[in-house]
Amino acid sequence: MSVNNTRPITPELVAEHGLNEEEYQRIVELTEREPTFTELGIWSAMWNEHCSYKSSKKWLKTLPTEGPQVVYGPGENAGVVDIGDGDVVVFKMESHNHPSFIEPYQGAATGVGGILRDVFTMGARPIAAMNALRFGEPDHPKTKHLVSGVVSGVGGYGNSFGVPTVGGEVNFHPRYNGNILVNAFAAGLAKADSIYISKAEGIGLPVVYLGAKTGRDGVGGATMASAEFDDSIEEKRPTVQVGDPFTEKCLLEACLELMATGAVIAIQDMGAAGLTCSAVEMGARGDLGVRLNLDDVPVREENMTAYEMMLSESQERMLMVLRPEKEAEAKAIFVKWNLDFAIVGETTDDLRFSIHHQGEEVANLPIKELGDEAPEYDRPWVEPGTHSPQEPHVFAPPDDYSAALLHLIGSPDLCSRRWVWEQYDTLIQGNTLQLPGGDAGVVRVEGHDTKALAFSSDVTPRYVEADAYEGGKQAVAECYRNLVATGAKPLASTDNLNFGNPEKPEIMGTFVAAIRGIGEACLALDMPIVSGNVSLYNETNGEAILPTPTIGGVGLIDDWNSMARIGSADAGDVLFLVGTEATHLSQSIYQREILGEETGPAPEVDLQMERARGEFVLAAIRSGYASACHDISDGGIAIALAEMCMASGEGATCDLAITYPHAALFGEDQARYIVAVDDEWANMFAANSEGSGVSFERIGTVGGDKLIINDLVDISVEDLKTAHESWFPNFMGQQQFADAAE
Amino acid sequence: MKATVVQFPGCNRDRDMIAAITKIGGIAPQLAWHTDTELPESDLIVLPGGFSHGDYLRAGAIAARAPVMNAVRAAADKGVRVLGVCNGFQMLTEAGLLPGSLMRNSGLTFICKEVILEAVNTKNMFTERYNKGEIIRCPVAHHDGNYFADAKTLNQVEDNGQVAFRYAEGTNPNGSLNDIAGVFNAEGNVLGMMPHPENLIESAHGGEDGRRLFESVLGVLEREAA
Amino acid sequence: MADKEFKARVTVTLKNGVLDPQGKAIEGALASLNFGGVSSVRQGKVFDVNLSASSKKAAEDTLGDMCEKLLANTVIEDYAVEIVG
Amino acid sequence: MADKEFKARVTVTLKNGVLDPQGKAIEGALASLNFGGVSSVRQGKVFDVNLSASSKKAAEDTLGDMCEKLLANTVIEDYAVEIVG
Ligand SMILES: Nc1ncnc2c1ncn2[C@@H]1O[C@H](COP(=O)(O)OP(=O)(O)O)[C@@H](O)[C@H]1O
Ligand SMILES: [Mg+2]
Repeated sequence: MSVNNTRPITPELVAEHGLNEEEYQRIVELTEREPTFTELGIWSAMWNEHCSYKSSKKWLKTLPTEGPQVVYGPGENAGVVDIGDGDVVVFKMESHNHPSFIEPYQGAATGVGGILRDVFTMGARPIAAMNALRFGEPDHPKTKHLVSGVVSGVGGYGNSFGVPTVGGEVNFHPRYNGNILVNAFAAGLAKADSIYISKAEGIGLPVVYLGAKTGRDGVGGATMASAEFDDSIEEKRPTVQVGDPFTEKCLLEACLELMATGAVIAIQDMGAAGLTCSAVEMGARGDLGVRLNLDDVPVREENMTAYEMMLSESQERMLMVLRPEKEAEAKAIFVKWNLDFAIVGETTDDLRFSIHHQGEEVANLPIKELGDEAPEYDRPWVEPGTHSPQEPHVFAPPDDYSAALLHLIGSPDLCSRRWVWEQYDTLIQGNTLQLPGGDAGVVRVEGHDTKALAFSSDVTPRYVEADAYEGGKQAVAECYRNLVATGAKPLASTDNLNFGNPEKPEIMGTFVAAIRGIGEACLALDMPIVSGNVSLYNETNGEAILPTPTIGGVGLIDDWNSMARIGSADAGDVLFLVGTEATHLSQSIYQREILGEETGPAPEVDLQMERARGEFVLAAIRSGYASACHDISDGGIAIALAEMCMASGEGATCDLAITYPHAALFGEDQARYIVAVDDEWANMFAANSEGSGVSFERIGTVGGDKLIINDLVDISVEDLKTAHESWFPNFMGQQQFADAAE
Repeated sequence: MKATVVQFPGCNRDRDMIAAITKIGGIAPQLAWHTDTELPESDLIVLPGGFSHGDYLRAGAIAARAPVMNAVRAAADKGVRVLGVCNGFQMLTEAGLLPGSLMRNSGLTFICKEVILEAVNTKNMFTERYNKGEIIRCPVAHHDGNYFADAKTLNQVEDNGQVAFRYAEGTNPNGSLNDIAGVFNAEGNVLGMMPHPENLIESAHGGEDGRRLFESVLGVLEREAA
Repeated sequence: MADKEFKARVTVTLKNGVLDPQGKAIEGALASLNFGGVSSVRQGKVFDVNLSASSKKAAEDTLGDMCEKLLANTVIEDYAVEIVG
Repeated sequence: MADKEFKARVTVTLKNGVLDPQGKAIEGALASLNFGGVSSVRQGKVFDVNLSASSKKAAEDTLGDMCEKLLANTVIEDYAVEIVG
């Protein structure tokens, strides 16, 4: 079981470490000799896709990452954005896809744990979490088990840790049958003048290990996370990482206390390839060497080798460079919280990463090269093909519009996610202003009378599949819209780019085009990307997932008293459509659910129009005209109206301008909102819309107990609710029993 | 009037509780740590919600055996008011300060949502600002809130008027026997409840039904002090 | 006298009559997986404890004490102690 | 042949090396309750199952199957089946 450092380096061993021949040659060159076994492990950990971004770096560099609001962009543990009054919001999103497929509860739980750690490593107290989940088709034999495990894992960790989960996504599609996606987002609040980063400074300073003990958890995990799945996955199972949210909560409190003492020079959480990545990062960033003595690393298993300690992915651990004069004070804090605190090394001036174990130097590598000279690939890619537009008349209309709407509102992708989010603590911390179920989750800024932050996570993978460039734009645009719909000014975003095997030019082409779309949209909508994560090789038996670049957005509400909600419309309010009649049915939920097809182009996003309408809606909400607001996305205006009715418990009577009824009701044209306006303000609102040049239409009034749209739809709100609320519990009903033993 | 909030590692609604007491009572509560062997002089001791010690072994079990609990017990014996919410309720049953125990929710999952409560016994310093039989809103957020007591204990609890709150008919979220959401000890100075009144005390929370619980206990104590 | 190392297994089970939501749910799950013939399932806990004590008897006594004080909630649970090595 | 009733105990324990946060927390709690000499605690589950089967062997096979399919998470847990009555 334990492997000796003298294990000979064979071509097979190199390949097992996910390194190709060329990469290995480069390693020998940089090591200036054949690496030892431990060194090979270290190189492979630093150079795998997950840590090095070797396939994606070239393209990530093209994303807009700056703006006056951005304090720290990509490169740190999380992005940092100024929200005024000396406060900053710190956030990031990260995937835990492969581990969650293997062990859904622990995989999802440790995914949540990892992202929370990224946020509090920077000195921020986590205040909100989201989770973007994609599962295979509902009927696939594994789906229920995965949904059940992932949801309870997300909740199990976040609830115990004590962060409100205020949003997320759940989608089902056969292309995720063998490779689910679990993207976890966390945001924290900090003071602008007490942010901590990983760059070490000073020579001969103690390097301190904090938190939980090291076991053999996930040894080789980072390598696995970047490897394509095949049917032998069952055998390849490494030791699964088990999350301990209790220890993480103690670690949070201990770290924040520690930071307040001024003892911390640099700090870095141990994520993928734990000790290796964190130590190299601190040293390489600070132009320092690091010398570690593994005999001092707290371990929970016997006879751990240097290789295992360096690659272990045990959770709830941190590495820090400490001000030596503060050692006693710092240690006392960790003793109080019953966590490990051990000096395991020091910073040096030789730019070497030197590892000692049992009296032997088991690794001695150039630290800058480890950190910065990972191979960077310009992978071949082909421009994705496009689809020609399809006019509405090529799509069959439904026999019965009411029945179609009921069917859609109760379909797997559009039904209520209450079953999911009621398993998450959405209220803890006492600051939640908007729960899941609306457009964005909203949380008060503690210590401030009126400010709040809004959070949304979005992407429509079927659009990205149809047109990666437009789909990339759309993901950002929808996120922007969801924030705006609450009255938040979008501030910045994070991304989690989930794709298949980048060595396939078509996949790489999708990746490149999606990034181009995302970049353009972020620029146009002023939502710079401040952090993110790339997850490639999401394939099983050669079939890739739908390209899924998840966007997590954060917006600022100046005064939550004038915020809008999806369900705050009152009887008598006038309903306005901001935007124009829909015509785009290609790739719509209508097409998929009613016609059983997914064809044609994605809807186009006009970024100028998106911004103009968004700013108009935002101004209307902020000046108090809008009593309720909702963006129009999946399923079109009929779904959006139904969602508003269900949320407010009011009916509505609408008379839409209609050319093609099915397209008008279910078309998924972009940049559109529904705004409910108190009757008294309706004329004012209309005048303002005209003045600002934004297209709008007065479409109806709120009231009654039915949703009526022209002579097409006539359904009671009660029936809508029943259809909307029942799919998920019915689907999962049996599974609750099946996972009882866990 | 002096309130003390006891903190345990893994508690996470302590901050919510501190905020509620501060906002409603006008002054911040004193804080105690699980290893303390003595408590500051207090009129009200609060055991907050969360996952003390991760809720490992059994919810609240390890916390119930912390050194500070001896001081809590001594204070309760002297008649000091003790309020345990959620994890605090679990600790109080584990410590034997309240009857019964809290088992895994019947649906087996964690559940966070608003429920409807009936104020059952309102002749008590914790609940006197509610009307008997009044229906109030209150959020729950727990994994182990399924109240259980053997038949004899349950009868005693019912007969002595120790039921403080019940989940209103048809809204029992966790399978609790007799829809019990909160119970007093026989003397009436210790209250444990699963729902979180501290999370529904201001307009930002979308309602204030939880507020009167704090107003009751803090108000009564003020009067006594006067 | 020098202490010896013992390996013990402590089993904690719910008392008769105490509701067991997990056991009930497992019964349902087994039925839905087509395992017929199961009339009841009750879920409990085991603790594998390594401890040193002066004698087997002393180890057993200590373990009993641990159950009373922590490992079992004796209002609802029974326990059994066994030295296995 | 008529089926017989069996009482079985299924024990599910964490595999070696898998982190056991519960066991670790219990170790800490025992120490603070002044139980010295405890070097490790690992927590597992037991299921007391009453079932009918044609033979002891058949009962054991069914229980093994139940473990694989439901009672144990074989990625991180081992199980043992014992017929006790
Ligand atoms: N996994 C999840 N966790 C928490 N909330 C979720 C989750 N999935 C969906 N939701 C919530 O359900 C609501 C509907 O989701 P979705 O249809 O994706 O919203 P939108 O169309 O506005 O992007 C949103 O409020 C969202 O935050
Ligand atoms: Mg929306």
